[in-house]
Amino acid sequence: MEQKLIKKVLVANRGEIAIRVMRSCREMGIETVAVFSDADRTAMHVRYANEAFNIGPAPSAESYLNIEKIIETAKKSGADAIHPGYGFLSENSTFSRRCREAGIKFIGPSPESIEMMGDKISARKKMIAAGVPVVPGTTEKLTSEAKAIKCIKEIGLPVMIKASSGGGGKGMRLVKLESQIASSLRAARSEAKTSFGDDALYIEKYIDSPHHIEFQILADQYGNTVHLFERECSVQRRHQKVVEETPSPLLTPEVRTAMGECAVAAAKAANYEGAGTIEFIMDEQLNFYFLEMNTRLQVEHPITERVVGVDLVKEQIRIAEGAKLPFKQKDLKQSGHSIECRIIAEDTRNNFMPNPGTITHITEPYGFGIRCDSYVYEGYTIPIYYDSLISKLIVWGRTRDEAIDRMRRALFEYKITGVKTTIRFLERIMDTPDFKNGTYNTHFIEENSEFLLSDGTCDSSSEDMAMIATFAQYLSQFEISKIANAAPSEKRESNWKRQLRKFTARI
Amino acid sequence: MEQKLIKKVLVANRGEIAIRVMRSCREMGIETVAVFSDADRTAMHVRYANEAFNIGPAPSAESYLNIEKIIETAKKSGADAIHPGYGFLSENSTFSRRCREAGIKFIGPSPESIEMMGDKISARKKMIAAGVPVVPGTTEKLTSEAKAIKCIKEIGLPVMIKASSGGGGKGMRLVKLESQIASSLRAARSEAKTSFGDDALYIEKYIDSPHHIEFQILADQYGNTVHLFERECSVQRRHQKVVEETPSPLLTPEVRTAMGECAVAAAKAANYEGAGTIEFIMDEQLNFYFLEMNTRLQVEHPITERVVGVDLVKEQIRIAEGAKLPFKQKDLKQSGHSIECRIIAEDTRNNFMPNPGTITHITEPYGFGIRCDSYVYEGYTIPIYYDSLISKLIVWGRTRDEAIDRMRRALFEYKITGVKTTIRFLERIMDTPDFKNGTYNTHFIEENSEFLLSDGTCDSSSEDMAMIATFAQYLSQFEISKIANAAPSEKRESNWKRQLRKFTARI
Amino acid sequence: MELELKVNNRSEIVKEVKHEGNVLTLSVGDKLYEVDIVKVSNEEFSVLYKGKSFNIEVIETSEPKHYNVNTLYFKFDVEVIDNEARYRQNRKQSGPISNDNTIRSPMPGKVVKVYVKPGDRVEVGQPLIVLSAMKMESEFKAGNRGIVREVPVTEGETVDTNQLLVIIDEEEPAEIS
Amino acid sequence: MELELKVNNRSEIVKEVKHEGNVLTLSVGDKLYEVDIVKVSNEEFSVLYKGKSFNIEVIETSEPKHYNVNTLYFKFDVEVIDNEARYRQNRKQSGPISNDNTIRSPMPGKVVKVYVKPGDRVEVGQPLIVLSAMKMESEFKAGNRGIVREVPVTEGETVDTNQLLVIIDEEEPAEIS
Repeated sequence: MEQKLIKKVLVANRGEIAIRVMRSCREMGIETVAVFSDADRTAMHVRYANEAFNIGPAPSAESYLNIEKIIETAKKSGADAIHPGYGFLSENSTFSRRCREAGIKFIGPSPESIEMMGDKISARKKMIAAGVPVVPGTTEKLTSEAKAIKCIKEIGLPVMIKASSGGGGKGMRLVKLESQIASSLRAARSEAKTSFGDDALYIEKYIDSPHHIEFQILADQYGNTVHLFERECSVQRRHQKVVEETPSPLLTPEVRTAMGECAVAAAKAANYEGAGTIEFIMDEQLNFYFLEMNTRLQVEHPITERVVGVDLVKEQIRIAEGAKLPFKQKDLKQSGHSIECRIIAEDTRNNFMPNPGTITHITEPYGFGIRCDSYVYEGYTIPIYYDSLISKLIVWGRTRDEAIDRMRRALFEYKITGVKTTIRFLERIMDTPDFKNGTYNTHFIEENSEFLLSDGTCDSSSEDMAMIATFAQYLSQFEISKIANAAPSEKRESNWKRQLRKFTARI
Repeated sequence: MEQKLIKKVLVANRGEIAIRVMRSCREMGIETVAVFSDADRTAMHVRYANEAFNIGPAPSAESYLNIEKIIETAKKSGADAIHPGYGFLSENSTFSRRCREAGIKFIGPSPESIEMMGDKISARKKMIAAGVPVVPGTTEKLTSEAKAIKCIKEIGLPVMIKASSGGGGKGMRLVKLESQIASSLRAARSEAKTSFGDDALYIEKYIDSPHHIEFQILADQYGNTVHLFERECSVQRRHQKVVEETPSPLLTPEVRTAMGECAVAAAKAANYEGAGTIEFIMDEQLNFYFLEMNTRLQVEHPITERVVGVDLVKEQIRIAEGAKLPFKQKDLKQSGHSIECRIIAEDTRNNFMPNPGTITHITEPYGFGIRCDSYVYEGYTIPIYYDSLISKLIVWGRTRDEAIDRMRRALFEYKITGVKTTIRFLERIMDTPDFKNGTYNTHFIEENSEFLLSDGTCDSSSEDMAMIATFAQYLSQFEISKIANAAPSEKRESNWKRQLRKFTARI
Repeated sequence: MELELKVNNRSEIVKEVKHEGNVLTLSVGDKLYEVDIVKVSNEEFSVLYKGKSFNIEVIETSEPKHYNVNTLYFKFDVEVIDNEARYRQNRKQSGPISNDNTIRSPMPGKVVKVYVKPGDRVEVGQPLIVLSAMKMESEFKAGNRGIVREVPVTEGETVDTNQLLVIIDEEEPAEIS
Repeated sequence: MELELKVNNRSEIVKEVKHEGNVLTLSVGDKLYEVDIVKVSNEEFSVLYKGKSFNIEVIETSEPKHYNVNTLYFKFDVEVIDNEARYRQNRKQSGPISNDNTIRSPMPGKVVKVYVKPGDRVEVGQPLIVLSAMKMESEFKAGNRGIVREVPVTEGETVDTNQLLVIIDEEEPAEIS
């Protein structure tokens, strides 16, 4: 394959990820093209790009998911490649195929790889063939009770019995004790028969306190594949990741090596090109099983960038250009510890309801070891049509303890007003003993919800301060004459200052 | 010595460094006390600290240099340590001594170390004794021409002949050729006689195209001393550093090791405690000579933090607490490349005149590999009394080339309005061939001044865009009725929105 | 200057005693405070009280005389009580302003589905309307049995926080058969 | 709507042709532009022109109808020319507004030294006044021989940009002896 330098990239996305991709393009001297819906004319990615084109109405289906309109815009603007970001069309094999047909490089895997890993059953078979462990279970229908008991003994307790034709929890039984096997099998079969008219069962290992651990991989067009170590993603709420960290406090060097090798084997089996993620589920005994592959950049990719020192978007683009990977597995090392917190516009006190609105004021954290990938600005109205993620806060520390201390400091500095956010909730996570000790699994938020949602104790002196400031605000509106100016050197005022004065009449 | 944990730190400084110190304190769970002059009531360090006290009028001599007032404030607030930052009282041995007398830990070296290294002649003698190379030269007065010629031959050309009692350039002669020696000696003697009534001379090696390279050191109270590698500080304007980077593009591993060993020897000779910097001057042949020691944190310390992965302020505090260094020399490594640009409020087109004023708008750069240590905020008025440094932009890259690309991207994103800054000038430095190639010395800015201060070519279409936007601004003020609102979901307006509307009437 | 302020069901008279430069002396109820207070931006104050540094945001809300006040760790709703507010409060106590039979949108969003129209009879738990915001759909169900009186929104319409979606006229619960 | 604008000694008539939603069609001199323009904050515009994305700041200055306009790489002073501006410009051309004998502060700062008082005779190059700002001192010297007419500042006073510091009444240069 020959190398062909990319000169202009259309970013088929919005929000923080569109800007994150454009930043790497700009560093590489590559021009960027933004696309936007009617709801996004004032969005930051439109302002950051070299070029920007409207691709349709606010609903995603009519704009950010409109394949033909995006291909047409890429041609019109002369873009020679498309970066899909995450979400939207990033794992859409039709889109990858349409790019190929249109002679535009899709920065990501081939449609064939996407399809293979997108179908859970074909992916599972492929992984078994490649020697990657999957959650143990039967792959054929079980109709005889004897055979089912044999299977359960092979897999080992606890197991989950599921109806082959089932869904929605019907015909499902969790079996933890040997004495429950026979009765559970019978109950499941009867329920399956009643619900689906088919009493065939299926048995899968039940992972009790699972950890969600994923491995970042990079593969070039020549079959060279490396992993960039793991990300611990077990802090989840309703299967949405909330906090991620690397290294995982759980892994041993041996298990890490074994998982990394499996991740590379999985990517090779998928004939993979570009950046991808192999998700594993892990039990308390550090047994790990392939869960699925995400054939795109992950939201949480920055923690890997920080600890391994590689700009993943740049590598994606170089791979798409036909370059060979610039490093081998042995060149890659984890250095220090990184944590990401997702700042989401939602009301944690009202069942985490999304909370779109207009941003009135932002103070972002800064200093050593802080990265903030955001896309909102003061005066910006978050549209109701898209994801409620507004910012990702990433910290680095020499040790895990230092990273946690730094995250607490950064969250303390982070102020967003106008919409409700998860900042305070994330601060509580950093204070939770299970998190501080690194002894948590995917049940973490559920198990700690009382602590996480509790208020601090508020004394009356805080109330008094709130009243004093309100009094001062009221005063400043009615007693303009009483302005005491804190800055000593302003004698003459510019128009701007006069304008501002209306709002910042100092009391 | 026993360890004594610090619980509350008074930061005897202002601006970005005060905030930088407080950030590390916050991460360590240490309370902070700010001090401020009458001109700094609204400064960010006052708002960031847990406590804040006024220490006097705007001029530094009456506030930030007022030792007794600061000691008194430390006692009043119950601070058990004082961090001096850089500048102000940071290298003042009287202050270090007063802290000791008052039973407050000075986070820095002993008054004796400060005095020893503060006096150039005693420092030079100490260094010679410790085997650290100093700029070759005579240390005694030369009155005989024969002896002077002998000295010059020993030192080797080029040399600088200086009047022993001299100053201000009088009696000074640069000698590059052997044929000039005799006549230059005579001229210098005669001029010295006329000017100072003393014809004694002094001869020093002349470093032609010098590089300014410094080494960061850390020393605990038990004599353990390490260096954290070099910083290349040769991009200077009128002896003020403008851009710093690490590693230096000039050094070889062998020279780096040799310099590091000298830096450690220098610190040990000074009986040093805390963080300090050994400044060297280096010629094109990589000969290096001790210049001076800075007995405090440097402005440019963040590039070391990024490449070595150590929070220097935290180490300063731990050393002050009596902890042993947590690492040995062999544990420390340079990883990747880091560059710092100093953003200064000055008018580069008007002879770099300071340009204080009110900040109307800031957009700070963000993303992978970016750190920004700033202290200004929108609406803040930079006082005329203090330093004009408003922000330090620090980037990291896997390679030097990537760091430069990233710095260009970050400077592109950085927007400050209200005061004139050096941002555009720094962007030109990143584009200068001598900088990009890493082939520069302290003459860099002087030699490239034409390129650095030239305008880009501006075509009439940029002018047209400027006129169109001005037209739109004018329009938006007079035709309020024509407001076309870009955000689609705003039906009902809050008071806030109505207020804002006055200013952001969209056209 | 004197003002009655209410926060967390606590009402206090806040009264200015002295105001010199940045230094404001005032009483909050029977407590006396001397604070150094300065407005650093439109809605933000820096307050020094006995040396402690506080940053407090005071943000106007869409309701007049109601402020959202954010200190470091706490959020307060502070209300300025004057004659008008007292009047409104008295009214509020005598008659319900919202009940289970009036459904309002808890956030800005888009109406994606309207299941009912005025005159429809609805049972407890029957879906009435579906709202979508930021990739999340919320279904609103009837809390009581009744007849739909009003549905002032249509499918596809965007709505703001607190906008009226459905009103139901309650009927007596039916006997359980 | 029509306006005469001046930038870099170039004057053009800018005229609105059509304005629909965000799309503004206008002529700049004899060139026609169709731009998608929206104000994103008080002083900042996002402009899309033929697909290219521009961010342009338009900042009012202390001089009425003068704007500082910042595009990505260029800073412009744009002036709105109307009858008032034309009048002022004509005046400016006929008589000097500043000359070497009037010294104004180029930046905000503090007067640290005043060497002269009204009535003093000064020679070319003689120090008149020292200004300090941000740790840097600037000495202002006489550009011509003359008599000091006015020194409207005193030592220790803070001054703003463009504030008058010294006025000198020029004398004929003395013969060089």
